[in-house]
Amino acid sequence: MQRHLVLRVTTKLLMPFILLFALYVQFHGDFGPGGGFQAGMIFGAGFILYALVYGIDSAKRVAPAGALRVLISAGLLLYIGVGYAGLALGGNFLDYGVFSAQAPKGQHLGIFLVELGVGVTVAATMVTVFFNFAGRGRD
Amino acid sequence: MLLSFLAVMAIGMLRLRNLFAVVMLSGIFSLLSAGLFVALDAVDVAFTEAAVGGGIATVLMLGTLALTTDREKPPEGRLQIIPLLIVVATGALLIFGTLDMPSYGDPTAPIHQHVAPRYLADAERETSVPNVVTAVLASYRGFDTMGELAVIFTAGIGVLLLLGRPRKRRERHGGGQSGGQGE
Amino acid sequence: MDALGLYNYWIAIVLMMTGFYVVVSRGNLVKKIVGLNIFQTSVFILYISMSKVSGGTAPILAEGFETYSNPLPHVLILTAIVVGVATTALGCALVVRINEAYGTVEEDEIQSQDQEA
Amino acid sequence: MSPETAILLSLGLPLAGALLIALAGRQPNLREGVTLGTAGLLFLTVITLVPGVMDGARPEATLIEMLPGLPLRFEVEPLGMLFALLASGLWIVNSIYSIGYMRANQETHQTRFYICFAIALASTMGIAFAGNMLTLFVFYEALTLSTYPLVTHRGDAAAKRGGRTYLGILLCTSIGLQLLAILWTWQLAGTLDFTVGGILAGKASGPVVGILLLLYMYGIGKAALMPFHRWLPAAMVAPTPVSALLHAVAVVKAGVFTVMKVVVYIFGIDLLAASGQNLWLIYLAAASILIASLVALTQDDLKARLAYSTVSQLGYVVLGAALATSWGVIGGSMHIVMHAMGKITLFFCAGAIYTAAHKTEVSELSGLGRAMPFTFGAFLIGALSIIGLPPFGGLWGKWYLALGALEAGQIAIVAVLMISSLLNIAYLMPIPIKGFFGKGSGNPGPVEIKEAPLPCLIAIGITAFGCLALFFFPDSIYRLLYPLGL
Amino acid sequence: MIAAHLPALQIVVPLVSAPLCLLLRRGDLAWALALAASWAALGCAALLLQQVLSTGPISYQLGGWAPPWGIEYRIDVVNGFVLLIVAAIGAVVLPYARVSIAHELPEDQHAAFYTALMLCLTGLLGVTITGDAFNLFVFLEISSLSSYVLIALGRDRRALTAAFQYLVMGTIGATFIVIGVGLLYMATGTLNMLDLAERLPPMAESRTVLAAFAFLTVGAGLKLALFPLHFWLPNAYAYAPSVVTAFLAATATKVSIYILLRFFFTVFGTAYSLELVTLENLLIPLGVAAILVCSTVAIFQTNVKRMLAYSSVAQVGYMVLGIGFASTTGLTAGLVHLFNHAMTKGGLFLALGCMVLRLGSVQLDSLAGLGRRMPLTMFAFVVGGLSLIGVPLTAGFISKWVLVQAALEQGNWFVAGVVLVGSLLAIVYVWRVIEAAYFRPAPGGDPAAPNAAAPGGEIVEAPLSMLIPTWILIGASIYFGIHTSLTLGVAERAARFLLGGGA
Repeated sequence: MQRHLVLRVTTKLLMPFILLFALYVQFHGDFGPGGGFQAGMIFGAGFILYALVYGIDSAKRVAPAGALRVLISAGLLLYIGVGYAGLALGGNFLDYGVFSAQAPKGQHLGIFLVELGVGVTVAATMVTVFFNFAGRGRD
Repeated sequence: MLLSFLAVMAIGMLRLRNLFAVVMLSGIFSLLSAGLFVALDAVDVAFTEAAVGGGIATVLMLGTLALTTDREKPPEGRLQIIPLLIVVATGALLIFGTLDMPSYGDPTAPIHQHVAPRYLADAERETSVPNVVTAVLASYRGFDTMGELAVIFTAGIGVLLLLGRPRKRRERHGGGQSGGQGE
Repeated sequence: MDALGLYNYWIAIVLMMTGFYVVVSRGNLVKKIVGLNIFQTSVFILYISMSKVSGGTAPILAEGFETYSNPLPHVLILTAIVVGVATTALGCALVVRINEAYGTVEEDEIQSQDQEA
Repeated sequence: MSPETAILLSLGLPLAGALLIALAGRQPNLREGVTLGTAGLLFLTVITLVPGVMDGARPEATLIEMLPGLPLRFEVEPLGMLFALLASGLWIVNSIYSIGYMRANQETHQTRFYICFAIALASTMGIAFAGNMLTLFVFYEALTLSTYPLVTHRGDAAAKRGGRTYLGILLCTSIGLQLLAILWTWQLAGTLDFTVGGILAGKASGPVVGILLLLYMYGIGKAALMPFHRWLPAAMVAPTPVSALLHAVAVVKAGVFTVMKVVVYIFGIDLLAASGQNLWLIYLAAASILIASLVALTQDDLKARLAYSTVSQLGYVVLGAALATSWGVIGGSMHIVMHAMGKITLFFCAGAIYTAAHKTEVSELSGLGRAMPFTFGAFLIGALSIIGLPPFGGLWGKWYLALGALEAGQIAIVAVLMISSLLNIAYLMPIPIKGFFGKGSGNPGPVEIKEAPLPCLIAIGITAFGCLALFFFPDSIYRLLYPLGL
Repeated sequence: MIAAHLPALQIVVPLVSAPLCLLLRRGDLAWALALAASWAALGCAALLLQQVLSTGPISYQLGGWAPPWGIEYRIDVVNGFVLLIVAAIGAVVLPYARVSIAHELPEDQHAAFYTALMLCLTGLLGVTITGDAFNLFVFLEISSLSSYVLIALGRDRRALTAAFQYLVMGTIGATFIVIGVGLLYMATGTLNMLDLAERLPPMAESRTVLAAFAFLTVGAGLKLALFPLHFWLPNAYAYAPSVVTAFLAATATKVSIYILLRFFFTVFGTAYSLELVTLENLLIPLGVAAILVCSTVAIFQTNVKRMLAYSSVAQVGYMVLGIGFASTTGLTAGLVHLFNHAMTKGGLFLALGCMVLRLGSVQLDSLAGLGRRMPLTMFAFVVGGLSLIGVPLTAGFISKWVLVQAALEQGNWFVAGVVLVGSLLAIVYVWRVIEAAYFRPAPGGDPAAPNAAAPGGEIVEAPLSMLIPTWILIGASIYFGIHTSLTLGVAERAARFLLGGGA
């Protein structure tokens, strides 16, 4: 697909919006539909689109396998970390209430953080999976 | 009505030989069911199902087809009896099970009486998150979600382990995955 | 227990069984995975159908609504969907590897190859 | 040394010996020295227990509680005392003999041989002193497994086949039938301790007793009650010292010993006699005696002939138990000793003949006696003792058995005893007769055939003398066994 | 502080080690971390069980939300016991893994392998510890997905197909469980097990509940390879890497059996499971069939790993029998066999792993003369085999003893006979191996196959790092055959608890 100018341009144009939308879904999940998981999916999908249009290699330059590997783990670790934080602050595991003087605020913070963790891992996983499949095809 | 569409899709997938079409259909199937979920007030689920079923899953399977083949070899003509029996039996059991279910949409069903009300009543106060689904997902049943994340993680690792290394020309059994470099 | 009240469930079950049948009866591995997808998706439908409250709305609290559908099944199904896609991913990866190892994705051919091996 | 320690020591010694043997595997002399030393010590240890038991003491020792209410427990009573004495005593002799035999025939894996032998002895001690049926069963299986490598010693196809039969029959019977019987007993009686007068009295009656008895008798495959005797001839592939171990020292004796224990301490002779379920067993034993003797007649392979003779002789012991009379029990127990002494002599001789002349068939023995008079003389003694002629120990066993039969009013059985004695003559006497008077069948002329190596001869001498001695001092054994009658 | 949060740590410590392993990238570091984590998990399990035995069931509210709104962890004697088994096996297998994996997998996969292994451990522990029906499903999937991957890593290409077959079967099973849970939820409106147990009895007549019961049974049955549903197991065990086989064989099916127990006796309650549905009429025949058929099939296998796999299915039969009797003795037998078999089979498969390391194959023929060349490994196998047969002084004997007791209690002579016949069949297949190893001369010239690992084709004893774990398990199967107060005691308490606390 290296030659389809239209595609390349439109993708370039779309890319920011997709990513933006992903972020919106990520952080607006508390109020409207959506959340870390969906956001991660969209983010991943956007990236996959990019990879399709600009070729795996350029995509891999943007997100090297090593980095993805780190990200995958990072998301999960963030989630678990929040849980541990709950422990450390004297609550039960995954108890966000203790994060702040008033429980609800703490809860909100906690939810925000774990959703972030979910988003990161999901997006990274999606891209990794896609890369591996694609990488399989070419040799 | 939507449901009936779905049924058609499903039958189509069962009959079709061209795997490419089958996968496409399954994508559409997911999208339709997503629509159905919206109709059932499950917006988050719909959103996810669309993203997953219509998106990722389809892409994955297309990728698989690209790497393998998109023709299914016609199965021997007669439809297998034993599977059919198993399936029918299971289905019958389920139907039988539904007979004592509260009818669809009935607000007095036990599930609307016991645990859920508390979420609807207190979620916002307790977590200051108006989207109850998010609240339950991330807080009340946050541990499930952590497990879910672990599942995704597992899948990632799995694909990494299975496809992460360039294929070898000859993969005879006995000496499968050995030698070669990682990515 | 009016039959109409159960119509939803029954369709869901029919779908479920179609998927199930694809899984157990078809020898093509990709098709098996597709079957699994249908199977699971229909289970989701079953769950979601039970969460519906007639006259209710999506469980996102806002002014002017008092009846909401039951959020718990939604949460469960969100999780289940994720599990489903994870399974699909793994399954596809396996299929690719099998195809590399055997040069086919048809169960019977694979078996015959193992026999003579 | 206190009785408890003595009991545990008599189990520990052979095991320790096995360990030392394994370590000393490199230097044969040291290795066999260890064997002999252990055997000697073991015998002494067992001796220390005798006086107490004679005076009616019943020393105990408990290892650990294996199952709730079922500890691994030991208790020395007359029968076990006798058996332990016999086994440990014969081990010494057998070791002496083994040294000569194994070296003369350049057997391989000698270390493995001595190790397994020691372990087998340890298990035998365990059986002898077992205080409850579970303990007995445990060591019974241990004995089976530890003797398996001995039977398959040669490792060739024949040996493997023999070993398979050996293991197959013994394990199948013990796990399939005996274990079931034990569990059932436990179910009925709520205990498995060996107690005078039996534990089933009042708990079981009529057909139940019959079925249980059946399960036990056939479950104790080591007693080689027909038709489960096949393993004994099959095990003939083993080297002679092993055959001696099987036939005289440990295995079959463990079998009949178990039978005795079960009849006396589990059923209790009164219950058995009362239930009348012992009749079929009596006839079975009688049949076993006669048939086996007849088969023995047809065997040309010397060891096989002796094997069948063993089967028939075991019949005597089972018979004694089945009679369920005090005399019968005493006779049976005494026959264990007598037969052991006689049969080990015979096997030693057979082994000696094989070592010296590499002859295994009876028909080849003509004239050999003139080349190796000592061996054949001993064989004659052994044979006479088995047949039960004075002045040899074998007489007493049969004597008390006959008394028991009369006591039970089984005249027919007395007749059986007589007939079988005649059969014994028929299949045993030809051998020494051929040996001495048969004309040397030329090839390789008796000239270059000499007596077996010295250790073998010593061993043979001891056992042959034993047969003689037992004739003159039966009363000590009798006094030891007397309480069984009650 | 720590003590109060043990239940969470039990799961989260191994879980957090998984991504860290991936980050470490270097195999040996990952291994060290995994080792530490698994031992920590063992520690947790031991402390938990000890707590439970002294102070009764523990409840832990994750996220601080009270059940049934939040997810509850609930540890009683039963799953305390199972937790200990799983954690113990994990802790023993890991030291063994390093050499074996280094030999069976390419270097750059090691880190990811340990990640997957720890995930599997986490999943199994999570299934065992949780008190929430849906949470059970989630963790079940963690363990399943990771085990598909682990199995697919086997060197033989058949590992791939085996893994796929397992994936399909496992997913169906899991989905069945979801359906079952969904139906239960629909009927009661709750997911918490205890809450369910309270709310189910009134609606015992409901057809929905009955359907749920059926689906849960079948789903769990698929997972634990209950006799007619066992077809995925033999291949999966035969072609997976040795460590994986040992680990799964010793834990996965056991945990599935635990699931069955949990639903039968805690959620639905004895009264329902055994009086209304009269489950024993189903379980006992299945158990019998499993024992007879699979033991017989095992006899005809030439691949020893596969042979043991079939024997595993047969052994599951024994446990199912125990459950089917539904008497205290019966359940005790089932639970004690759960433990004993985990030790024995784990040890046996580890021993096989040593052989794979040296011989490159576990075909019956390639074992010829191994008794001389790898005496310790082979002797371990012999002892394990004896325990499998159920020879006295081994753990196997104890389980069989109790099981036959249970059968006799109910005057069920047939089953008692079957159990003993099962051991006789076991004699046959175990002895085929022993004869090959001890009484068949080693193939001259090149011992073992051309792909013998050791230099010069000369077979030497396996390294200590593999022998010691093997012998720990084998030793355990001896120790618990002689000193049974621990296992029997706990198992009996657990059985009482299930029967008493269940309804």
